[in-house]
Amino acid sequence: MSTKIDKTFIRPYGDTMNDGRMQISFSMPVKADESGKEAARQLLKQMGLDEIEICYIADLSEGFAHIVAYGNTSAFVDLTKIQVKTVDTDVMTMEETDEFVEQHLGRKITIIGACIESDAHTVGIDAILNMKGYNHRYGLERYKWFNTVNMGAQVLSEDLLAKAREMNADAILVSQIVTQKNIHVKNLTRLIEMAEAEGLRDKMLFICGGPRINHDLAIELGYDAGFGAGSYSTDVASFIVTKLANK
Amino acid sequence: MSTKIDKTFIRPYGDTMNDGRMQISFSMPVKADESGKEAARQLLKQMGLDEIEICYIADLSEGFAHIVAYGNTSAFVDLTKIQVKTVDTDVMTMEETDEFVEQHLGRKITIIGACIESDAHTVGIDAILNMKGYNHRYGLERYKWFNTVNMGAQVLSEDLLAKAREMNADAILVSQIVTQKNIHVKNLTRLIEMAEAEGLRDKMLFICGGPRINHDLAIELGYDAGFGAGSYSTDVASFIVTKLANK
Amino acid sequence: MLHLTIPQDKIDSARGFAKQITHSLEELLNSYSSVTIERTVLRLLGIDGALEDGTPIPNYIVDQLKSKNALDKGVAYWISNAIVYTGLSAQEVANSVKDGKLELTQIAQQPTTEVIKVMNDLTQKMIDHIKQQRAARESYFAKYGPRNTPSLYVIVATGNIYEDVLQAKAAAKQGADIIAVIRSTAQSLLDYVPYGATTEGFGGTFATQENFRIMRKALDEVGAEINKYISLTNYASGLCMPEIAAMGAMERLDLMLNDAMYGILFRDINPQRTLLDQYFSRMINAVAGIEIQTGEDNYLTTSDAIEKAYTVTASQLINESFALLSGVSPEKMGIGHAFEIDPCIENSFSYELSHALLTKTLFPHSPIKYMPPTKHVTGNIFEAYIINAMFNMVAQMTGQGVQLLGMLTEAVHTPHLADRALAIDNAKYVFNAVKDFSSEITIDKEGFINKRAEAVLDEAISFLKRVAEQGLFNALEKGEFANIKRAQTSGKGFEGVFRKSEDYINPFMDKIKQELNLD
Amino acid sequence: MLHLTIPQDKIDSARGFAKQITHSLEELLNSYSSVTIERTVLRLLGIDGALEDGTPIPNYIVDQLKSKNALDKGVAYWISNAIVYTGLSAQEVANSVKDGKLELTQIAQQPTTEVIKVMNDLTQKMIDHIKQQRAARESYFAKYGPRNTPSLYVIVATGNIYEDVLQAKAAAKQGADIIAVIRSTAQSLLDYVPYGATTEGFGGTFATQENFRIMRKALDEVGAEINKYISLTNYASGLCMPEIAAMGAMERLDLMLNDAMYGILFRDINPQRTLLDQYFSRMINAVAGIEIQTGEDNYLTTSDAIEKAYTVTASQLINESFALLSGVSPEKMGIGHAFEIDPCIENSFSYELSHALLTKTLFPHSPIKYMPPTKHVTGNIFEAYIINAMFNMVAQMTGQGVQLLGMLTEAVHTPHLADRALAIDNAKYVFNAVKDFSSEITIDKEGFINKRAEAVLDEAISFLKRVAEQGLFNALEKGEFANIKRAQTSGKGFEGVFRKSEDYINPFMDKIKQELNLD
Ligand code: B12
Ligand code: B12
Ligand SMILES: Cc1ncc(COP(=O)(O)O)c(C=O)c1O
Ligand SMILES: Cc1ncc(COP(=O)(O)O)c(C=O)c1O
Repeated sequence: MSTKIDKTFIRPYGDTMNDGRMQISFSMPVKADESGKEAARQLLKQMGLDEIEICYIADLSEGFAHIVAYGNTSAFVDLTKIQVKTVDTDVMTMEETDEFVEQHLGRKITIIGACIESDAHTVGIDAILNMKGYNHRYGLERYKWFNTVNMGAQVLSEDLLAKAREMNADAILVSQIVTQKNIHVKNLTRLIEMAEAEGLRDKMLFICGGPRINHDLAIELGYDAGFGAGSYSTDVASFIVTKLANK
Repeated sequence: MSTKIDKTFIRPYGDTMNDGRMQISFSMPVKADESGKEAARQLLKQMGLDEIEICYIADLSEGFAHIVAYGNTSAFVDLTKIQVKTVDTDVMTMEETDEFVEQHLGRKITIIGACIESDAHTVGIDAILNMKGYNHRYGLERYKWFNTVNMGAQVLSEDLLAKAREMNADAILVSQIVTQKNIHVKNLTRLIEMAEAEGLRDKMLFICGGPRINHDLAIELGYDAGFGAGSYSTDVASFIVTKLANK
Repeated sequence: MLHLTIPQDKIDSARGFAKQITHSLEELLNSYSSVTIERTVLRLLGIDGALEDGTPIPNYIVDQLKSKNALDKGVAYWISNAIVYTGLSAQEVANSVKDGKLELTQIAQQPTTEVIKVMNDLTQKMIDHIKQQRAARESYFAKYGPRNTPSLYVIVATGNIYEDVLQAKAAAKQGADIIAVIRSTAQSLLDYVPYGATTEGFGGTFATQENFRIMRKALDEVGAEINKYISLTNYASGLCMPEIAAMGAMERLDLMLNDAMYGILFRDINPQRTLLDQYFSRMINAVAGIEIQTGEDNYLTTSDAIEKAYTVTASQLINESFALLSGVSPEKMGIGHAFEIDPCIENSFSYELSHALLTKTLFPHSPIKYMPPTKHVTGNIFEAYIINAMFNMVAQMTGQGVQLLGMLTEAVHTPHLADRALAIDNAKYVFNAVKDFSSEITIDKEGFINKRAEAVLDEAISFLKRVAEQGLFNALEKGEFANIKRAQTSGKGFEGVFRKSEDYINPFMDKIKQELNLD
Repeated sequence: MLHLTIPQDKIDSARGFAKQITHSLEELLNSYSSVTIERTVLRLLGIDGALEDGTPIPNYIVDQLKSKNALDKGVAYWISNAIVYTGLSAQEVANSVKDGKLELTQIAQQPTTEVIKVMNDLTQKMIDHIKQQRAARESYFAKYGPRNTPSLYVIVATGNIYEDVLQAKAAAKQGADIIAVIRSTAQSLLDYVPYGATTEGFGGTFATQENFRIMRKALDEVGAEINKYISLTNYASGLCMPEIAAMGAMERLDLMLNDAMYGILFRDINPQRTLLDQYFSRMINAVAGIEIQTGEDNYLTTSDAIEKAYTVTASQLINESFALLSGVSPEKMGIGHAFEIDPCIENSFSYELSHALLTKTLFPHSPIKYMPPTKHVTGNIFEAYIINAMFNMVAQMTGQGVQLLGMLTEAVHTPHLADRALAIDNAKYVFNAVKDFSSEITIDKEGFINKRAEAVLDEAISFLKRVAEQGLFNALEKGEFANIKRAQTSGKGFEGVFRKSEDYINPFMDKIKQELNLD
């Protein structure tokens, strides 16, 4: 590249460093004509975009139009100031994890997983828990030193906590896939508040996951860790055993 | 729709009135990980977006990542304040136009077309001028009461103006397709300045066209009219004869 | 011509096992009824409305009769008896019950012939209304021309019926043939149908009769504007299957998602309850001329689409066989299938084509319902858009009947206005581009596509055979289906199943059977 | 197997007329040379550099010799004579000329054998270098494995060679097989090759030898990182055709856009000049093992792709015939074609498939160069993305050699970083999804696809026949090609064409002809 990147001043890159070029698509209650294009242009201008090009406008009928545009943003970010919390335990294979538990904990650990409250999407949590696993990583059920219970879909927080208490769980794994109207935040908050009220919060690890979950959000909600899209059983297993060993 | 649209306060519409939802895609010199997502989020936040969802991030290598995101803008537009200049002559068919010329002008009118300066894209101007026309509208060459000359590609402004003077043209049609680095603005400005210097500007209509041209821009650049993507011969022919008749 | 070469005896054998499976349930289907079936009868008699707390009147009445151990005669008798006694209309009787002014089981037994007459008149009246709706649909199609094949099917799912209307109208104008109002999630599990227009839902809009009416009206209006009949669909599924079917029949819905086994497997609804409910709901759909659609896609969103392809085939054959029992004609069976193979798989297109062709081969008269890629769709909206193009291509090439358009934002949110328009544009472009392509090509008999289809059928046959041998309930109990274990007497709604008494009457079932020439 | 059934005699007859057209030009090709050819000889002798004002030294020398009426002997003689006389190297001689210290025509005639020896040595040296580059390419392919089919070809076009490098490296890592550095617009019309690294261009980056070198180095580096040989291409086209070919040969470019007629028709370059230049440039490409690519897409970006399909076929056959005259082997002829049918056309996919198969049928050994949809691409980037998917599908199904990836932003801007990545992802997904699809299907001989291909060939045959009968120059003059009239003695660069004298020498052409076993 012709110039070295200045990490304190970063903009989108179209074909020249920091040109700020972005593609935007949206619909609006405007006519699919010059006036609609102008409305779109003004909106984008307000958002700090420049060199705005409305490259497509189509009538969606019922008074709406679909717009595709390009523009250059004047916003920028300072990469040196970006801080994100991420799970930073080393990832071990299933065999390594089992060995780790044997050596450092010397007892089977108990994991309870569930897709809680209104959410019925089990594919994600199953990918983490089921024998079969996901993308060539076996699920926690296959770990010799893990005692894994998968409670399935739409499990009420109270039922999950009751089970956890009954089985003296080491870690609770919660999945939340649906995010409409921030329902995942509501559900996850409900669980953690109940756990606190019942004095269970500090007795076990609380871990959540789902396509719109990240570690940052999980911490913010009071969980020990969060795992997003593309997580594997190995990631979460390594985290659990490392944390338990350090306790 | 559940609510009547308030034209003074319009936002993008995802699936609820004025939810402000937009899709954005861009690349940036960031890692395709949580830190990259966070950088993207901060950038979008600066642009006034809320409820930001980074739904895709992919490594483009060489230190770049591609990001697709959704977010809600707080910007809005007042549709009642939008003013755009548009060509407002009624559109006539070829036959009607010919008849109009016969009746109102009583003489053949002369049109000279060209794709000027560095631009070699003739398909657009040909669509307007050639016999064959475009999308079932014949080009101006087929109009009985028009005397049409198509000078082709990469015509220098000086040559175009010389021809116009020689033929005593009624209208000049200029095409500009390439817009990189605003070259079209530069070329169109050059032509109109030369025409003024030579005293030709008010002797004939100056009309421009191209995918990124609109009437507003044309007026701003000192032209009589501008025609954008999807224009037809009928649009421009009607404009020319109406203007000439009103002169 | 694109077609598979599959030995007919294999097809016959698969179908034979499916028939064996469903026909062994005839005793159940004839001897039992359910609370939903009775609520349906109430609705068909013309009873609607809800209590202050939202409990629908049909639920209130059925629950009351049940608590009096009077349900096994069937609600029709009690209502008709009350009508004869009071001289009120069915709705008035129901309102009186609701208001505590009338107790059905306390009313003296009226002369049987009079009761039967009232019952038959009301039945005939409703059947006439339903047939009138059917005729109306047919005359719309006659006037505007038949539905496109594949039809463009899009969903609206805002939760607010009025917002749904806006989006449905826009979609219709953009070219959609069928509008589906996606239900608020887990409506399957509600043992009642909510009442009235609704403006809040979760991931969808409640299926209510008023919502049906509002949308039907809007689509008829837009249809008149654009000279096209816009079909409407919803879900006759879950604990209220036949009730929703009845509402659809009354309000002229045109298609209904109506799977025989979905509730059992994917909603843990009691197997007997589900089978009884689907039996009656499908009869209603049949007499109303409503196209049913089955839900085989569900097998593939939870399991691997290649490995479990045979479960789709097996389910299709079972669904078909059940549908025949209810008098649904093959032309009205929208057998389900889905394009859910991992796009990273080599030759994924050939696999999909093979599976889609197998469905078409097995159900040549079916307006096959083809579900879009969803599971492997990621937040890369551009990638999603081209995978949807491949899906559209397979549909046009294999002559699928109803194309449930994939959304480029599948992994992000329920469809936005522009997403839907882009989906329609995608399908229109692809359908047109490959319009007659399949009529020009032939598939190698010894090639992968043909062999693959045959292999899937083979697997389905051995699966169906195993199920037929042990019986459907035992197979369900052992987790043969989708690896999910379901016991005959557990699951939601089992308490709503009851054995009919000797003098049980369901005048609608009787009448419809007659209409459809069943048994 | 997907293949057409076309009578072989039709194919032979088409090829026969093309041969007739090109072979009638042998007198021209043997008796004339051009200023570019001479500048090429200077470059091959090892002369490079530019004057203060940017005029390249090769231009300066040729212009000087021309002004002295000394060019018809060929530059090689004058330079070799000066070397013998001065004892300097070729570059030193050239520098002296530039500095006005030496006047080539003023130098006394040196002993012929010595002059010839110097000339032959320099020639051999350069040919050795070029063959070494060829061997290097071959050993890279041997080491890393052959190029993919279809190859993924993407362009970089920032105007700045360093920014191009960044984007080319990223593209290579994303999966591109071939990088094209698009030239600054209308470089075709420059009668010189700019000198040195350039950082400003218009719609592309100037083709200069230094830019070639910079990009080659970057791609070799990235190739070593990812264990893959990344091919590089540029345009040997316009007024400097053979010079650019020579630069490419020296700097190990791997492919060259190199059309026999493009300059004449689409750049109004004099026909004789163009044909002479392409003749020599293709010889250089041939000896360097560089794959040439032809530019038939240009016929379709200006005219209707269905109506004018036959012009593509005709041009392909003429290009092939000219290429054979220059010793290019069929495996190195990237015959051009384009996916440019209006997407609104019914069965557009079948049309495209038919045309693409026709090209493949006519040129079974060619690594066919397949150009993407451009003309009908609008600002709807989503639509563009799926049309590109269809294009990718046709390519994989018909076994095209080099896939010039379509960009979703084709109607908006020259490709951005993410656009290119999405284009690569698109191709990878589609190629993999339909990997072996075409091996399983057969086309109906009597169907539209086969008939359409035959019809296009028929039209091409009658067109070629007409051209053969009147001769190429007459046909050009009458506007037979692309409706554009070109006279034999007008057009740009005609002044640069000259008749060779009796004692004219071009040692490179002689040597290459020998190498390639020509005449
Ligand atoms: C399959 C599916 C279904 C199936 C679910 C079957 C099942 N048994 O799970 C069925 C058909 C039942 C279904 C129903 C519905 N669905 Co759904 N569904 C999907 C779909 C297509 C795929 C989800 C999936 O399986 N992904 C694959 C898995 C492997 O990925 P994952 O879940 O992200 O899991 C990974 C990570 O997130 C992480 N992870 C997840 N959980 C956990 C937990 C822990 C502890 C850890 C460590 C990691 C972890 O690890 C996993 C592996 O890497 C998505 C769209 C999509 N393409 O994403 C819509 C989607 C999620 N569904 C949606 C909706 C709206 C619904 C319904 C409400 C529709 C309706 N009105 O009926 C219902 C709701 C049901 C309910 N109550 O929850 C929306 C959600 C919108 C939103 N953002 O809120 C989506 C996005 C589709 C859409 N565009 O509308 N759905
Ligand atoms: C065909 C084409 C070419 C052909 C042109 C052949 C020819 N004889 O015209 C060739 C191959 C030669 C070519 C070359 C180049 N092209 Co070009 N080309 C295109 C392409 C694919 C289509 C343009 C087209 O014909 N559209 C169809 C016509 C009918 O539409 P239209 O031009 O918009 O015209 C309509 C209206 O705008 C209006 N109109 C237009 N003119 C006028 C005039 C008047 C008076 C009126 C009333 C109306 C009017 O009416 C017409 C009918 O509705 C576009 C991409 C695209 N899909 O748009 C790229 C594109 C325009 N080209 C581009 C580039 C960069 C180039 C080159 C610089 C590439 C290079 N490095 O060599 C060269 C430049 C040549 C030059 N000096 O101008 C870029 C421009 C980027 C930008 N925004 O600036 C584009 C967008 C492609 C891209 N993404 O990179 N190109
Ligand atoms: C057959 C069938 N019924 C119903 C539904 C959804 O409704 P619910 O969430 O109410 O079960 C689906 C969802 O895909 C289905 O396939
Ligand atoms: C054969 C050929 N040469 C050259 C070019 C472009 O180069 P220029 O603008 O310098 O003519 C093209 C463009 O498409 C082409 O097809």
